[in-house]
Amino acid sequence: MDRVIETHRLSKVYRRGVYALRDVSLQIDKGEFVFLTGPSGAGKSTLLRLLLCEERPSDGRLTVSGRNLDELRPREVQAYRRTIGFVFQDFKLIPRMTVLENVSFVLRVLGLSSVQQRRRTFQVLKWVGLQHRMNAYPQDLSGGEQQRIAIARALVNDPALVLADEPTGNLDPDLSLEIMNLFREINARGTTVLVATHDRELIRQVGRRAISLDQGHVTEVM
Amino acid sequence: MDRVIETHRLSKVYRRGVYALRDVSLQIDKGEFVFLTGPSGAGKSTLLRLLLCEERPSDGRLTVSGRNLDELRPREVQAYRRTIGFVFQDFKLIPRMTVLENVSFVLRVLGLSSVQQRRRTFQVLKWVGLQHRMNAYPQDLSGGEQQRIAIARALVNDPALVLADEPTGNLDPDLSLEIMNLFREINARGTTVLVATHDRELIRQVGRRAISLDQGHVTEVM
Amino acid sequence: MGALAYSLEQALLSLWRGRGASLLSIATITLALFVLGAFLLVTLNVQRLVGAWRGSAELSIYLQDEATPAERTAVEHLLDASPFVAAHDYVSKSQAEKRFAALFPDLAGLSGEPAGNPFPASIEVRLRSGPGTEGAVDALAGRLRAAAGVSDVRYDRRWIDRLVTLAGIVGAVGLLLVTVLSVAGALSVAIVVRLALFARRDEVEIMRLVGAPLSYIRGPFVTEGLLHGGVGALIAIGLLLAGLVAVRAEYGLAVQAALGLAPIWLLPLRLCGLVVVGGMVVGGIGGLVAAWSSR
Amino acid sequence: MGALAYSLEQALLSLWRGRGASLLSIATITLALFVLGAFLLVTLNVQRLVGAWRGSAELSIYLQDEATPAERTAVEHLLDASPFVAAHDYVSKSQAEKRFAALFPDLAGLSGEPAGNPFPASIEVRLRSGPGTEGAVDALAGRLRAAAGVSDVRYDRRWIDRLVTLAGIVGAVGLLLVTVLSVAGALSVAIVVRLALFARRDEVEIMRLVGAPLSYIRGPFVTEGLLHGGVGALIAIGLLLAGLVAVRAEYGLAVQAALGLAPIWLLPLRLCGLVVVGGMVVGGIGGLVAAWSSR
Ligand SMILES: Nc1ncnc2c1ncn2[C@@H]1O[C@H](COP(=O)(O)OP(=O)(O)OP(=O)(O)O)[C@@H](O)[C@H]1O
Ligand SMILES: Nc1ncnc2c1ncn2[C@@H]1O[C@H](COP(=O)(O)OP(=O)(O)OP(=O)(O)O)[C@@H](O)[C@H]1O
Ligand SMILES: [Mg+2]
Ligand SMILES: [Mg+2]
Repeated sequence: MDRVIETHRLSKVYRRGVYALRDVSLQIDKGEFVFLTGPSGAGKSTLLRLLLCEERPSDGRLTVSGRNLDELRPREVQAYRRTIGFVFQDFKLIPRMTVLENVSFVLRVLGLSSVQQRRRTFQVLKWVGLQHRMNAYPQDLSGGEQQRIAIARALVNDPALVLADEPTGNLDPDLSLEIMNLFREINARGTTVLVATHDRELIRQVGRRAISLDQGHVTEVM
Repeated sequence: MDRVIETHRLSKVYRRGVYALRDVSLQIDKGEFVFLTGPSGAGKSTLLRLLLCEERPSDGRLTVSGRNLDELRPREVQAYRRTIGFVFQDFKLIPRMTVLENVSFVLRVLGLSSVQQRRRTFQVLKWVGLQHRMNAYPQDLSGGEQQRIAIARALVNDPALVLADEPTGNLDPDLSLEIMNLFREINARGTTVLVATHDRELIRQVGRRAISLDQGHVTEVM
Repeated sequence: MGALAYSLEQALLSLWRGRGASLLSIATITLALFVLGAFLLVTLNVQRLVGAWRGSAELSIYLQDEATPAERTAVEHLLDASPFVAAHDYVSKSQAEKRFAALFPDLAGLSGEPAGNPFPASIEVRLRSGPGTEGAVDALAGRLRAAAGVSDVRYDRRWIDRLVTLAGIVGAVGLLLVTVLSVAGALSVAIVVRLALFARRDEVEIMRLVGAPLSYIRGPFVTEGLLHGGVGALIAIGLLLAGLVAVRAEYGLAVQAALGLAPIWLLPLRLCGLVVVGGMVVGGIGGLVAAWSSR
Repeated sequence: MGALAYSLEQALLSLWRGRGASLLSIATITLALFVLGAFLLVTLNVQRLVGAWRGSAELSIYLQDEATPAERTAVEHLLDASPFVAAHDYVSKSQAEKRFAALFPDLAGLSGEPAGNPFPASIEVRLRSGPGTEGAVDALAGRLRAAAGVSDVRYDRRWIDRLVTLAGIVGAVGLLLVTVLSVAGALSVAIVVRLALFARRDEVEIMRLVGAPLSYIRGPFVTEGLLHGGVGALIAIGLLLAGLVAVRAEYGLAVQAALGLAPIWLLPLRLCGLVVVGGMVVGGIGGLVAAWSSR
C-alpha cells in the first residue's frame, strides 16, 4: 500500500528549547483514518503544522506522498497546501469575507468557474448544516458554527489528505458524531484523514486507529 | 437568598432578524453553580455576552445583583466588568503581552502593588498548571494552554461572579475535570459560577444544575 | 488571468470596504504629489522669469547735452559691433521729458522751469543673455563711459546679480524640498500600504495557509498601491490646475504689471504625465514591498 | 496615577516593540515639521532680506561737472529737509574714477585719456523705508532732477518693485505650502495613530471586555501620539539646525557678497518652541481622536 505520511525521528524545538516533538517516527497509509490524541500541550497541533509546512522540522525527516516537505520551494509549498484540507484549531476564517466567499475562495484559486464554485460550496455547507448562514460574516456566527465553516472549507476541494486539529472542540456530542461520519464518508472515497482530538469518547465511537502523543513522544499506537 | 442573575422575557435579535435568544426568563442565586448547555448556535454565548454588557438586550430585562445592566453608563460598565471573571470561547488573550502580563493586568487595573500582582498571578497560574510558561506569549502556547490562561485570568481577581464560555473545549477529559474542580472550589468560597458547555459527560460528572437552551428558548432546567 | 482579475476585484473591494483608510491614504499621496508638482511648477516659472529678466537686462547710456550727432553715431557703431547687444534705442531729450511727465504728471510743471529741459538724451540698449555676457558687458560699459559725448553709463548689474542669487537660493531650497517631499511621499505610501497590510495580515496569513498562489496573495496589494497612487496623482493634478487658475485670476494682472513681463503660467503635459506615472510607480512599489515583506 | 504611569510605560513599550512602525511614524512627523519649519525659516529670512534691501534703497544724484559748491549745498539742504532721507554721501569726480578703476582694473588706462575724467561727481542717498516712502521719494527725485547743477537722478525703484513682488509671490506660495503641509502633518499623525490603533484594535477590545478603566485604554494612545510628535519635532529641529549650518557654510560668503548685505541666519527660539509644542499637540490630538474613535 502507498505511504502517505511518513516521519522518521522527527523533532521540533521551539524557541527557549521547548521540545514539542521528540523523535517521532510513524507511518500513515493511503486511505487510512487515524486519530491523534494526547493531553494538552502533547504536540498534536505541532505535528499537523509540520505537515502543512507552517513550521519546519528541527530534526528528522518528514515525507508526504514520498516528497520531503523540507525541500519544497515557496511556490511548491502553496501548490502542496492546495492538495490538503486543513481544519485549524482556531478556525482561521477571513473576517472580511462572507461564509460563502471563505469557502469558495479555495475553489476560485483552483480556477473553477463561478457556477461550479457556487454549486460545490453550497453542497459542503449543506453537509455541515449551515447553508442558511452563507451570507453571514464569520464574526456573526457562534463558535460551533465557525468551526463547521472551517470544516466545510477543508473539504470543499476534495483533498487527497484531510488534516483536522480538534475539529469538534466547540460542537456538542451529536454534532461531533455527525461531523465524524462526514469524515468517514470522505475517507470511504479514498481520502486519507488525520484528526487530532482529545475526545476519547469520540475515538471510541468512531473506532479507528489512534496514535497517542505525550510531551512530544509517541506513547501508544492503537 | 440573594438573586445574582435575573432575566425576564429576555430577547436578543441580531442583524437580519436572527433571533439568538427569545423570551428567556431565568434566575440564578448567589453561590449557585449552574451549567448552560445546548447545541451549537443555541444562544449560550449570546446570553453570556449580554451578562458582560458586550451586547445590549433587544427586549426584556436583565439584572445582575439587582442592577439593570441596560442602564449602566460606560464608566460603570467597566467597573462592573471588573467584578466579573469571564472565560471567552475564543480566549481573547492579548498577543503583545506575556502570559504573566495578560493575567496580572487585571490586578494592575485594580491598583494592587506589583508584589501582590506577582504573587496572586503565580498562584492562579499554578492552579491551571502553567506556571512554567509564564514568560511565553499566547501565540506560542497550544490551544489547551491558551484556554487555561484565559481561565486563570478570569479567576485572578477573586470575582463575585464567574462566567465561562466553553472553558474546556480544547482540554482533554482529565484536565477538564480538574478545571471543573477548580470552579467548584471557587464556588465553595461563595462565588457564583455559570458555565456554558456542550460536554454532557462533564455536566454529569460534576452533577450540578443545568439550564438547556435550544434555538434561543429555554428547553429544560435540571 | 484569474489572479489578475482577482487582484483588481479585491483591490477595488478593499478600496470600497476600507473607504476611510483608503481616503486617508489617497489624500496623503495627493498631498505629496501636489506639493511636489507645485514646487516643480514654481521653480519652473521662477527660472523662466529670471531668464526673461536677464534677457531684458538694460544698459542705459546718457549723452551729454552737448554731444554731437557724430558722437552719438560713434557710440551706436560701438554698440552694433558688440555681439552681446540685441537692440538699441535712441531717446531724445524731449522724449525723456515726455516720459517723465507721463510717469509723474503732478511734477510736470516743476521740470521745465529754470534751466530748460533737464533730462539727458540717452540710448537704451537691450542685451542678449548668454555665457560670458556679464564680463563682456562690464568691459563694454567701461569703453562706452570713456567715449566722447557720453555723460554716464548705467548697467543694472548689481540688481540682476541679486536676483540671480535669490533665484539660485530659491531653486536650491526648492530642490531640497522636492527631494524631502519625494521621500515623504514614498514614506507615506509605504505607511499606507503597511496600514492596509496590517489591517489584513491575518487574512494574508490565512490565504498562505490554505494554499493560495503567491500571485493571489500579493496581487491585490500591488494593485491597491497602484490604484491609490494613480487616483492620488489625478486629484493632485486637478488641484494644481485649480490652484494655477486661481492664482492667475487673483494675481495675474498685478504680477504682470509689476514685473513688466507676462509670467509663464504653464502646467506642462510632461509634468502631468510625470506626476501620474510617478504616483503609480511609487504606489505600486509601496504595495509590492509591503506584500513581499509579509513574511 | 496608576493610569498615568501605565500609559507612559505602555507607550514606551509600544514605541520599542513596534520600532519599525514607530520609526516610520516619527519620520513622517519629522518630515512634516521639518518642511514646515524650513518654510517658516526661508520666508522669515527672505522677508527680512527684502526689508533690509528696501531700507538700503539708494537714490543717486549725478552732478554736472560745472556745478558750483553752492549748488551742491542747495541739493544737500533739499535732502536734509526730507524725512525719508537717512543719510547722504558726496562722491567727488576723482573718487568716482578711483572706484571705477578699482572695479575694472583692466579698463583703468582707457578712462582718463581723451577728455580728462569722464565720471560725474554724485551724491549717494540712503533712504529710510516706511509707509508712503515710495511716492514721496518719487516726488523728491523729480524736485532734485529739476535742481540747478544736477545732471541726473537715478532711483532704483523698478528693481525694488520687482523684488517686492517676487518676495510677495514667494511668501504667498510659502503660506499656501505651509497650510498644505500642516494639513499633511496632521493627516500623517492621524494615519500613524490609526495604524497603531489598527495594530492593536483587538487588544483594545479585549481590555474593554476585561473591565479596564477608560483611562487605561485611551491613555497609552494619547501618550504615544505625544511621544511621536515630540520626538519628531526634536529631530526636525536638529535637521533644521544642521541644514542651516550647512547652507551657511556652503553659500554664506557668496550670498553675502552678491547681496551686499549679511543675510539673517536665524533659527529663532520661538520657532523651535512652536515646532515642539505643535508636534506634541498634533500628535496628542491624533492619539486622542484615534483612541476615542475606538468604538
Ligand atoms: N510557537 C511556539 N513557540 C514556543 N512554544 C510553542 C509554540 N507552539 C507550541 N509550543 C509549545 O509546544 C508544545 C506543544 O504544542 P502543541 O500546540 O503542539 O500542543 P497540542 O498537542 O496541540 O495541545 P492542545 O491539545 O492544547 O492544542 C506546548 O508545550 C506549547 O507550549
Ligand atoms: N454578531 C452576530 N450577528 C448575527 N448573528 C449572530 C451574531 N452572534 C451570534 N449570532 C447568531 O446567533 C445564534 C446564537 O449564537 P451563540 O454564539 O449564542 O451560540 P452558542 O450557543 O454559543 O453556540 P456554540 O456552542 O456554537 O458556541 C447563532 O445562530 C449565531 O449564528
Ligand atoms: Mg493543539
Ligand atoms: Mg458559543
